[in-house]
Amino acid sequence: MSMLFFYALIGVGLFTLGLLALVVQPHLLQKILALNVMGSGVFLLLVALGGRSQPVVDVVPQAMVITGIVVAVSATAMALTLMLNLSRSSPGAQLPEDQSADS
Amino acid sequence: MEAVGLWQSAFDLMLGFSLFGLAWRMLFCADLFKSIVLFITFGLLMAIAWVRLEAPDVALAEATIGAGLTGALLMSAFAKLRTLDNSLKSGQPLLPRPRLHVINFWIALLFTVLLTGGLAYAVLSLPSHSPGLSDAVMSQLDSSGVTHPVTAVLLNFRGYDTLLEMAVLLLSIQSVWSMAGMSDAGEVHTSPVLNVLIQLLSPVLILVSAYLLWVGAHAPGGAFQAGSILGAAGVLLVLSGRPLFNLKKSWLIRLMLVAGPAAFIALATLTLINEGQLLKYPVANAANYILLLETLATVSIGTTLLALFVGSQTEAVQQDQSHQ
Amino acid sequence: MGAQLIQVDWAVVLIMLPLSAAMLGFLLPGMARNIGLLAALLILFTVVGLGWQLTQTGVYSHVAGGWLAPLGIQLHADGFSLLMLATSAIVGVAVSIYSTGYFKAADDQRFWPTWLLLWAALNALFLAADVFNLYVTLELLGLSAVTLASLTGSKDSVSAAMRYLLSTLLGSLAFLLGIGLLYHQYGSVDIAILSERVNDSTVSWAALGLITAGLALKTALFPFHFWLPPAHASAPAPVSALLSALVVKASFYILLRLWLGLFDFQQDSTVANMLGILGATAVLWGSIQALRQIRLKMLVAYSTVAQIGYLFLAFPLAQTGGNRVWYAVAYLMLSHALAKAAMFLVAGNMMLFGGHDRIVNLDRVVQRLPVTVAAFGLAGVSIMGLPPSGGFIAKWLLLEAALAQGHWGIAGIMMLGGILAAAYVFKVLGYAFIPSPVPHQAVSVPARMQWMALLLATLAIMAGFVAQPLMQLIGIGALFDSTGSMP
Amino acid sequence: MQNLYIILALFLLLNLLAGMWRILKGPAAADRMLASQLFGTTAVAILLLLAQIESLMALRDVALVFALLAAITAIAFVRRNWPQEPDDAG
Amino acid sequence: MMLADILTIILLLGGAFFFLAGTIGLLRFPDVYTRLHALTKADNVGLGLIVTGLAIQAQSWAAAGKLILIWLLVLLAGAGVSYLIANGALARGVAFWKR
Repeated sequence: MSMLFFYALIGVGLFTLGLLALVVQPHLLQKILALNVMGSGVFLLLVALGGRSQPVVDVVPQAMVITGIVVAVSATAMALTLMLNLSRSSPGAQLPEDQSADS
Repeated sequence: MEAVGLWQSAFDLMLGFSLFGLAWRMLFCADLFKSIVLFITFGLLMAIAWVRLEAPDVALAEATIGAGLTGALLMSAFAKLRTLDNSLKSGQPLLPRPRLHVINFWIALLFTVLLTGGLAYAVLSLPSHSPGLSDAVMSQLDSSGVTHPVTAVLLNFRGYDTLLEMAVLLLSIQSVWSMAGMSDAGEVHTSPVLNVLIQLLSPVLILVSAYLLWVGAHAPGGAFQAGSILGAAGVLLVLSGRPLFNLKKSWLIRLMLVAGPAAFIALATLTLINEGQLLKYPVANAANYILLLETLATVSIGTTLLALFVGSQTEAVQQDQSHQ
Repeated sequence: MGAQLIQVDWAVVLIMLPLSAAMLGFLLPGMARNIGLLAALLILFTVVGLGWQLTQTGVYSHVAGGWLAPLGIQLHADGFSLLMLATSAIVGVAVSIYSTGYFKAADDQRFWPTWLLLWAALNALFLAADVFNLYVTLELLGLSAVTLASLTGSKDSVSAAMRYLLSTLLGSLAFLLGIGLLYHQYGSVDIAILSERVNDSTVSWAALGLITAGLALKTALFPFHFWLPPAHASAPAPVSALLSALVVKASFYILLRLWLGLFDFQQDSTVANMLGILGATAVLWGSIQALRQIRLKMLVAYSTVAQIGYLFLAFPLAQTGGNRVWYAVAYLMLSHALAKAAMFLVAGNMMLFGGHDRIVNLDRVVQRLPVTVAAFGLAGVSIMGLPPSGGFIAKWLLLEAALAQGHWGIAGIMMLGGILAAAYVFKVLGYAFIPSPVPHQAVSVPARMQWMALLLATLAIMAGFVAQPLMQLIGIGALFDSTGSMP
Repeated sequence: MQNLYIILALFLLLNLLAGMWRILKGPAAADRMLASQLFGTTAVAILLLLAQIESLMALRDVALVFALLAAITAIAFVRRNWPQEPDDAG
Repeated sequence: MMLADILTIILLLGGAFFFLAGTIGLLRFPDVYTRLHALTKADNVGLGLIVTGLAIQAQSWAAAGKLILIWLLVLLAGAGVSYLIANGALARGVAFWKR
């Protein structure tokens, strides 16, 4: 079932794409989205490769991913809270090192 | 049957590339609002992907949390951000471009491409067939107390992970409250149509939550999905402008937040004393224990997600700390 | 009685106790402080119990849920776990007592439940024998650490916490991807099972890279240290002490355990050497930056970057140096934790006393806070690696290995790092004696805050006197002996 | 029949992707929300078709959840983003 | 092929057609209000036809009932949200399209 590997590769792609965005995008909301995309990539890889055990799919990675999704939403809520706190004190919702002088 | 396989492959290819393309457009566009809408769409497609990967439990979790609640969280946070940041008020905010030097950008890109290649190579080197733990799960399923394998893993085989996970949820609300202060989400004006909508939706949401909780023992569903639906019901009520409850004062809310983790710890202690191992259920009682844990976990997860939604929106308290 | 006590699952209690206390503190915010203090003392007591159990019966393991690996999750306690649990307990109790003087009562409900959850995460992490379980504890640890780092709510601390959060989440995701690959190749997440199965394969190498990178980011190894100084410096002092002493060590602990258990398939020393080079750079860069800092807390934070570098110097040495090097590393983790916690507590005292922590304006603080300055001096001795401190023992063992193997570069770096450490410690001590034109606010510092700093610093020195029995304790389970020495 | 289901699912997916143009293009925020609303419905239809293909009725629960939660982000958008505009007193 | 199957095929194809129409409306119509109009009507009818088509194939009345319930929920949410979006757009002064 080569489609499983295709999904796993898409997972890898999402992970690295998210990593790139996390590094280069200045706005914190974009960084938070990037981390969520990276997480989805890892989850996709985990679950897709669990499908290699035919006829019964391996559910252990699925359970892990459900755990991971809950952790991700908790972390996202925390990150958004921090972001809003930060943008109250300095406009732009960016980390100091990403703040450009010209804008 | 051959043709079906072919069309399914076409569907999978289309879906996979769309996911990647969506992520790309979401992460590299200059309009935050567009990014958020794309993120919600991304969640929809992820849920369809989980279905294709025979992971309906994950699809349920993604549909409620990934696409639903995270979307609402992002949407609300963006709204708040706009009130704080004048540059975003003008409808079409133009974000600053990446400030990286062009050369640095290309280095980052090159690194990303190399990393992608390396990881892809590693993934493709995996054996095309691997049993994983499916045999172990299936052979012990009978003594787990439930017939749905995902629930068996989450609540029994790897119940200790779930215990710690409940601690993560408790931490998240403790964290949001300590960072942002607590407040009550009370919006004054309501809209009649919205009210009708919510009056009709909320009972269905609560029913579906209960249904998913119950069905989790033998079919996709369970505490996380049921809890997040419950949380979504609460979020809808808050959004409709109902003064739902006084989060700061209510002891009851704290109790609901703690109920899930407390049940896990109480049961872990009980089983440690009685059975000698934490969260080792006697086979005869396993089903009841799991149902108890799931019910309380559902309450806690729902309350936590709602409180996270409300809490992350509120003003930070830094100095005032007015305590009674 | 003794026979009964030996059966008690002390290790499990170590996880359940702080978790229960955190929930109680969350439910009853008004009593959070008392609940927390009680829990801290009980944890210390429980660690003693576990230590006694380990000396009597050897390695302890627990089958959570009654399901054996690979289906279930195992807990595992050996000498190395015990060392880290004990370090956390000692630092934790001292910081807990210190924090009663530092935080206003109003902050209690923000500090205590989070700190108890962090403590639970640390204990669970040191006892985990399952890589996915490690992932969950890492997330619990990272998120609670970020929450604590943001407690002051100042602009600096919020942006530092944000950077910290992004870094720690990135590290966790890399770790998770790594263990995901391992699971799909080898069909288990149990460390013991994996260590039997992992061999030299593409997937192993990818996992090695992802896990090492993720954990190095969380441990703040140069050049991934960027998040650490602002986060540790802008957090409240007791929190800084916890972060520097314990939290960064936790991810290093995982790295070391997986390195010895899983990643011993790699016979050539490229990765080890690379980690060594990064460690060496961290020693130099961290020390020089520490020397250049204006604020005391930034200086102490950069000193952490440098001291973490020493931990990584061990990787190339261990390739041929065998187990002594890992004992040295374990010892360094202990003595650095004690000394660095003491230093941050000192910085907190000085900030409370003077209203600032600018080094040049310390203004004869020695006359007003003699105990605090003494604590800084003693902690400094251990950080510099002078005898008879615990830091000396650890660094001497490392240096010995470096010299014996002809790693002149590493030996030179270690010496240079020691000299730089002496320079920044004496810089602070010097200004503590010199009058400054800027007067202090001169707020009185509660005695317990001063004595807790001194207690930790003294323990860091004392660690130098009990090397032999301590090494024996660390050796329970022979983690380092069995795998560390490759000819 | 199986062929028809999967082809229709694929067709709906393509539909959804075509609709993406509206999200990218806008111009107003309302347009984007609108498109996202359509995607929710489309996803429900796709899920129902997939449920039929795999004879896995649990997938209908996923569709049910989608149907329930399709509204939540849109409501969050309307309630949180618009009322706070200064020009929106009425 | 049975009569039920033929009916299903017709209904499903009809549903797909309405989805297509909805998408074309979304893409081609000139302003928010017209797009709303095209989209909600079309996709609700589209889903309705698909649901009916699948309900014919359902094994039990309960399964068919669940399908209908899903459709009703989507109708409800769609109607409510469309109203909210249109109302919001009006209040915010999103311009009408004039020929």
